[in-house]
Amino acid sequence: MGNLTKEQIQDRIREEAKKALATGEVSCVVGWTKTRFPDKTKPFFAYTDAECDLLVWNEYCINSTAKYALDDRYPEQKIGLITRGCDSRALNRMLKDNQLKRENLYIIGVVCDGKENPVCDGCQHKNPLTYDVLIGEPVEETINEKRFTEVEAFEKLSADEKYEYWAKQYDKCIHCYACRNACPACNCVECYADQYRVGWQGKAADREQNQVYGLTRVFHVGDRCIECGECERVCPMHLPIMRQTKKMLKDINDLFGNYECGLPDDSKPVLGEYKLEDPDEFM
Amino acid sequence: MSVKKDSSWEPVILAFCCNWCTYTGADTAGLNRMKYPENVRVIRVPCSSRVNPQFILRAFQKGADGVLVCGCHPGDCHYATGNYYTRRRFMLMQRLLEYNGIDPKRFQAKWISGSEAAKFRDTVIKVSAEIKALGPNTKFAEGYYAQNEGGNE
Amino acid sequence: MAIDHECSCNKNPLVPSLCQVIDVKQETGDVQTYTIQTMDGKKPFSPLPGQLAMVSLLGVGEAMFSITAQGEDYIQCAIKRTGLLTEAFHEMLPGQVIGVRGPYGNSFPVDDIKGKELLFIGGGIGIAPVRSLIRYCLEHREDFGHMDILYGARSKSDICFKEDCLENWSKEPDTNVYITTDISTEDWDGHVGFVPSYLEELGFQPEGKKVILCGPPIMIKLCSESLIKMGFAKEAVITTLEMRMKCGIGKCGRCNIGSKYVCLDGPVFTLAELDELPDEK
Amino acid sequence: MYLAKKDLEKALQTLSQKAVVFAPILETIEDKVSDAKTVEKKFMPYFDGAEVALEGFNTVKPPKDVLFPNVEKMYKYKTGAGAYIMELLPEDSQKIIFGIRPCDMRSIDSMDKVFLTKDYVDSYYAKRRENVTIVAFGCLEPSRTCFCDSMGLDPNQAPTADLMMNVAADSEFTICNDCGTKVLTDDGKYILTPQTEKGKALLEQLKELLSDGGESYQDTKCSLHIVKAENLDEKLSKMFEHPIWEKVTKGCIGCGTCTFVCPTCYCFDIDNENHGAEGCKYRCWDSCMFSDYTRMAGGANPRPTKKERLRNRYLHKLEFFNERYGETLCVGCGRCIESCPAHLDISDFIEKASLVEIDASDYSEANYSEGRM
Amino acid sequence: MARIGVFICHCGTNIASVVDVEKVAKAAMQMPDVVFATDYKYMCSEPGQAMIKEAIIEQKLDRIVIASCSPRMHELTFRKMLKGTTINPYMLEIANIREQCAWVHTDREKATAKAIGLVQMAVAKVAKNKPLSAGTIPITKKALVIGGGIAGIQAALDIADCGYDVTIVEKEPSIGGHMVMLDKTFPTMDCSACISTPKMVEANAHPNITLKTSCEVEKVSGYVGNFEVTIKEKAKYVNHDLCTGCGLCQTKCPTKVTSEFDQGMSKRSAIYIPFAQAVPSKPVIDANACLKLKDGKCGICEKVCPIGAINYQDEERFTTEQFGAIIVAIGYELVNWEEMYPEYGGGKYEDVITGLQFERLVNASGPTEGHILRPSNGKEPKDVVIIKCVGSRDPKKGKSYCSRACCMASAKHAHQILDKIPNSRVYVFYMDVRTPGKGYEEFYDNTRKDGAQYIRGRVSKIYKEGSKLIVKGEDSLLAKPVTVEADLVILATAMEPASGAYELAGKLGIAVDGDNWITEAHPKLRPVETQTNGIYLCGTCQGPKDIPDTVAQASAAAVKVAALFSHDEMETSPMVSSVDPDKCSGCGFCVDLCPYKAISLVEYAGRDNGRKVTKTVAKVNEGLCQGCGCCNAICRTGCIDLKGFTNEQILKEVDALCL
Repeated sequence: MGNLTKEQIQDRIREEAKKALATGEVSCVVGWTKTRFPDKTKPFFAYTDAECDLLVWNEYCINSTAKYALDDRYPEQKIGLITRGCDSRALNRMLKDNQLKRENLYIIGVVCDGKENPVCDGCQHKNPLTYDVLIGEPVEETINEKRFTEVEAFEKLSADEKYEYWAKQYDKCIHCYACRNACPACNCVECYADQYRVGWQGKAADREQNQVYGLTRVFHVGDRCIECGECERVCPMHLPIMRQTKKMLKDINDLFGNYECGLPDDSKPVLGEYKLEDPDEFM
Repeated sequence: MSVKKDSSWEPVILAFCCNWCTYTGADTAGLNRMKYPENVRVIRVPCSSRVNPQFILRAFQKGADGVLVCGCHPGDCHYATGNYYTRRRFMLMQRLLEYNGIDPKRFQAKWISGSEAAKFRDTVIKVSAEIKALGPNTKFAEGYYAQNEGGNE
Repeated sequence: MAIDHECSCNKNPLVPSLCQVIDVKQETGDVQTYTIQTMDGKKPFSPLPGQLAMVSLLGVGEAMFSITAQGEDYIQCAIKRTGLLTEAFHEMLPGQVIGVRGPYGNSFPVDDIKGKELLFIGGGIGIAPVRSLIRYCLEHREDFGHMDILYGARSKSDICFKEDCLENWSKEPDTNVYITTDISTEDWDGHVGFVPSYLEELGFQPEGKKVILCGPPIMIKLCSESLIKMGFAKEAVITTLEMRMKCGIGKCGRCNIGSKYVCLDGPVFTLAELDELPDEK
Repeated sequence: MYLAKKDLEKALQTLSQKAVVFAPILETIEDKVSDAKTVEKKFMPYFDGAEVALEGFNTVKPPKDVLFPNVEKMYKYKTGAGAYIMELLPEDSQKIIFGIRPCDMRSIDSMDKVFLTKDYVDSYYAKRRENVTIVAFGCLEPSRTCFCDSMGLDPNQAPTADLMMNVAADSEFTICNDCGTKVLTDDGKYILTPQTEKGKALLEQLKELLSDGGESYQDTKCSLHIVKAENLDEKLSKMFEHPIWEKVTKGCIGCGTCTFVCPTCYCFDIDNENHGAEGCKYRCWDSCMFSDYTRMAGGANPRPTKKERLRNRYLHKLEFFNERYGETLCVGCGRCIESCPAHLDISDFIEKASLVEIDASDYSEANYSEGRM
Repeated sequence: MARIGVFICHCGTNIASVVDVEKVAKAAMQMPDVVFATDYKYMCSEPGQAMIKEAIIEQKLDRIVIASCSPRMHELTFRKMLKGTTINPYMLEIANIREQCAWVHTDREKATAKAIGLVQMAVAKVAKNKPLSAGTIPITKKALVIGGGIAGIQAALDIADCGYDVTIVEKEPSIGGHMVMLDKTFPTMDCSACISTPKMVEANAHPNITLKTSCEVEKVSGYVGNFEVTIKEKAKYVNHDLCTGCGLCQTKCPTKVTSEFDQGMSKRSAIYIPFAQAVPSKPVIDANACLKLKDGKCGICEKVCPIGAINYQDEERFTTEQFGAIIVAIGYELVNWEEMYPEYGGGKYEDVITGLQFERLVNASGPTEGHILRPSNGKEPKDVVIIKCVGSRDPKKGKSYCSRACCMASAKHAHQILDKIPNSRVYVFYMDVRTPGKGYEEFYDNTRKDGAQYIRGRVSKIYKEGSKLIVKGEDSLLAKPVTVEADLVILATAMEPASGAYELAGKLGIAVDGDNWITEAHPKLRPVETQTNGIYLCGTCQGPKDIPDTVAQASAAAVKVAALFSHDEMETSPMVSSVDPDKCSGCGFCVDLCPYKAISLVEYAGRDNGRKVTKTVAKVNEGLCQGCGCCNAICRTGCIDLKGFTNEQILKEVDALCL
């Protein structure tokens, strides 16, 4: 965060947003604005200078801005995005998946100072990794020693305990697909779950369907998860969704070597490549 | 065939077998009149890499008691590299299922070549016995028949 | 809470009754007409012209179709192949058991148009609902004035209900039939051109005339413009709408345009009524 | 008539003998790997030892599924040889919804209108509705997102409930340790007022636990007071193409959260589940926020983006339903405001729509953001 | 809805003795969409097929299930049968109730239940089958042969003789490969050069053959019938269009370097024709040796060239050409024995040579004009040791496989030494003597009669004592150590794949085994095809072999190519993947995954939010796709689907089996 206060960052965000709009190349800047509740902000699209002055920066700016870039995959003008570390990893993920073109984005990076969001405690990359302009001094990256402790503890439970736990969780699920719609790794044009004719799954929300959806989701995003925690944050029923995804990430790390998504490297999703020397348990 | 829980219970085990190795191996087992339990049913796929993990979830959801995925040995894939992806996919799958309370024995993968008829038979015998010992899969299976009578709720 | 059972159908409106397809007729490459009867050989119900039936292919799905004709002991639906479900419908052969519920929707305002001259305009499969009304009018020929039928299809082979369109109707008293095709083919010596332009070419007089207009959205749009140019009042132009429907009884929510449900309040609307609705067609 | 708070459990037990009693119950899910256990308040069948929480905030999910379950089997069928269709109606068992809030009661009124009027009566809903008795509970402390009184409701009164239940006017309150909200002290009492024959019958069952007298507490006010134009529905009917839609729908992520937590959302989908030649047709909740909701067989979609979809949702709540049934479909329960992942706020929209000029060619958030928050 | 007919085969008593076929047929009638079910003694027989055809007409069937033997057995038979009916050949599924039911079970009741289950699965699948038709793709009737050794030459000649154009790409300046280096060929002892050089000349002269020497394959795209190959032509610095091959430059060149052709046993100039009979017989400049190219000095060749064919500015050139088929004939190399066997001196003793070096030594056009002389002192050796299996059959130090040709080559060498050097003694250390070929055993016998001493055992050490090489080994038959004082040691070194085989296989999208030998499609039945349609192989790139086998394989590969070229277009398998471009998000995951490089990202006019846009989506090249379905399982949207094994079909199969 360097030496900027929250207010200073907010001022810089407004300033940079106005600058971006002034170039005429950027149609709007996506950030956050206040709501009627002091502890909630909402995603906000500033099109004018006056609207730029409504952009805010505080510890409640928790919604990811990155996914909004997918609303218009073929924009006529650039889209400006205020991005924190997690947002920029999300953007990297989408750029790598050919979902966005870098030239369509104007990225205002902000070194994140942590939010009122439990997932931020384990954040390893508070610095934006991709940006056009950066606000704040990059801070030292941290390693989250506890990245998989919860998963490890859960693995130790008995099969029935595990099942019981998840069954109760999935009983709560209401099939709202907020986890999917918020996830930066979910970028299908039409989700498999919406293809009722093919019959991947039914539309009814019952435990089995929810389990199938939950596990399928893990498989679909597991090797692309940037660990932003949006899925869990948006879940209206408070399902511990990250606990599933992290299991896959942990196994990937254990089996195929260190793996983290959304970094600006050229690694491919784990399920899209192989090594001859991968462990083999199926002999 | 909705009778699932009485004493004569036989598990339903699905085996996804690649056309070039394991399906051939299963045919060879037939040619050699090897005997194995009836409860394993083979679904033929071109390559083990065709098997989408969602098929396995679906099988459990629809009441399968066990699922096997079989293909060529790594390096012998008819399509050169398919089974390397299979290997990654299903190692993760097995662990994820276990994490959700499903015994890893219920989902297994095995490399069985076209000439390994005996291995096919032995695998089927072993998996069948293991799943029989585990009993019916209740954890993922939908309760279609249970709910069917008496309308809703 | 005591519930006053005022259901118009006197039974569970969401459960279809078993019926069978007794005849399948290939109209065009992708349209088939099905003649439907109850299992004991009766008419499933007596629809008014323009009404809809929910046809259910058990185990596959159900969809709403306009009833294109009815007889003593049958109703007919014409189905165009557009997706997976209709593809499954197209595999039906006589003897196929299906579920049918209905009739749904309002109908063409038969009383309003009584005594009037009528201009029917249909395009493609859009002739299906119009046909039910044409047949009604022909059955009650003395109640209606002069009738003009304008129908357009892509080519000759795409003309639905060929017997009616190309032969029967033109033989009816005081009835003119105009057929046009979008493209010229060797087997077609009639008019070639799109319906809206043919309409302008024919130049009907608006006085005392009601128009029944059905077809693809773009055709409806262009024809409406032409009709208004020709001096027709919006109240005099009657058309039908299409939306995705599930329940058919105005409950499930999806077929609304504004506060109207197409399945219940429609599918028949006048242009004047449509003007009142949000532009979401 | 009043019921002492200490007798509440007995009352529920009594009622449970003749009916399934759905009451707001705290359900705890233990997490064996961390201390964080989750406590969820939801309407579920009462059982001995259940932790009933009448007071406190309303449930995350409304009790609408008692009448309109998430998944409801409609009929069984068999294809091919020996084809049949067999209607599956809900069982004829009595249910009581106990402790529903005025907003949720109003939402049931709306659902009654949908499912029981306008030519067709929905047999499934009707069957359930007949067998349900509703005991409403006047709110004590609304949550911060509650704005039912702005929508014309009274958080103290549910006039259409079979039985109205309020705390006594002379009640004393404490602050609950767990939820931090105002609750009745243990020696408090609930005033019961029957409003229908069903309600009277219920009181009859409880008569041994009841005592005469007592005034009911009627002073609860909503926490959120919003500006709402008198004739908002009419105004909105002229705003279909208004630029406001572009802006207010931008943040939406297109999930179904608002729909599924909404007490008045009643849209459903119909699908089938096959088992060989047999199968059943069921209906399940659907959301107009989903892209496949209106997508037609050929792929065309009259509501292609979230702008059209969210507009339809808001207008359905605030305009279309009024036009069709004469009342607003938003009851001001505030659930969607609390749950929305993108922190969209229908009350915020109501205010803005009430304030904007109908024929404005431009809409800027900046003009409407001050003086309201 | 579908109208399915189910036909249960008794297979005589093969199925019917264990499975109650009538009961299966009865049960099938209850399955969804089944309108007809029956059983019959032999479905594959003519009356059986006639019955099916009749039922198709009478019952208006639109798809059928046949419960019989394995689909691997008769699927094609029944598809062919359907060709003559109203049903598309792909509206068929086979329930395997013989190999996977009747033959492996004994309990009649359970086996019948399983058979019903299998039929149920097939019925569920077939209901979702779609008519498929094989597409056709045009064929470019021009073959590319990679490698100009005897395999490549033979294949090229055979194809060319069928009237098709062939291009041979050879990385060396001359074609000929290893065979022209050899002196004699076993067992007939014909002069190797005498039989191979005419072939080289013929190839050069053949109107249908284009030789591209000093060339390598850079890039391959496309698919059977339509390969697009980029060929890199290395800089030769000599304009071969002008050059007459007079050889003057070669004689005047002041720089001398080791000759590759003579296996390092002689020198050549920096501008050189690799060997006397080289084809083309025109020189190239070795840029690593040439003084002009290295330092800008010299330039003599340019001065002496009477027609100005020398061009020091010459550069690599890339050309792209279309080919319909490719034959891989890149041959072998000898293992680097020096590294593998330091105990044999690791290359520091001049008189320890490889068999190939011996070939040059004994060859009349070789460095010694055919006299067998010790490289160290030019004297005739008297005691010669031949060590076999140097690098072969030695998984610890070398390769695990047998190099096949060396037993005979060693026998030949022994024979040549005994023949050319009177009173010489030849000791052959061997592990086994393998002579499986016509006249081979007789040749070996004769060599022993000539006096070659065969000692069974490995040589453990070679060292020098004075001018002699002391060869220590063990006679494992007598179980006692053996020491031979030798003048010359010849190592029968193992063959290994040519360097670059792995990379080339990658470019071609074909497989190699663990040793980098190129893998044939089937070891028995498709020995000259690779797994990629339209790419064939022959000669030692597939595995060690001798000349007769190589030539036989070359002709076999040529026939495959000629068979392909005998059609103007070819049918493609319709069971390939296809993409629904409207659903595809263009993530490109499948592109990298495809082992056949059959998927690429293309532009597509689609819609986004109801607006027309140009999207990037995946597209399958149906000519390249082999139908493995690997891409299907990785596509999260499920928008790439394998025809004949669609997601919907497999899901239905799963559902049906779980009933």
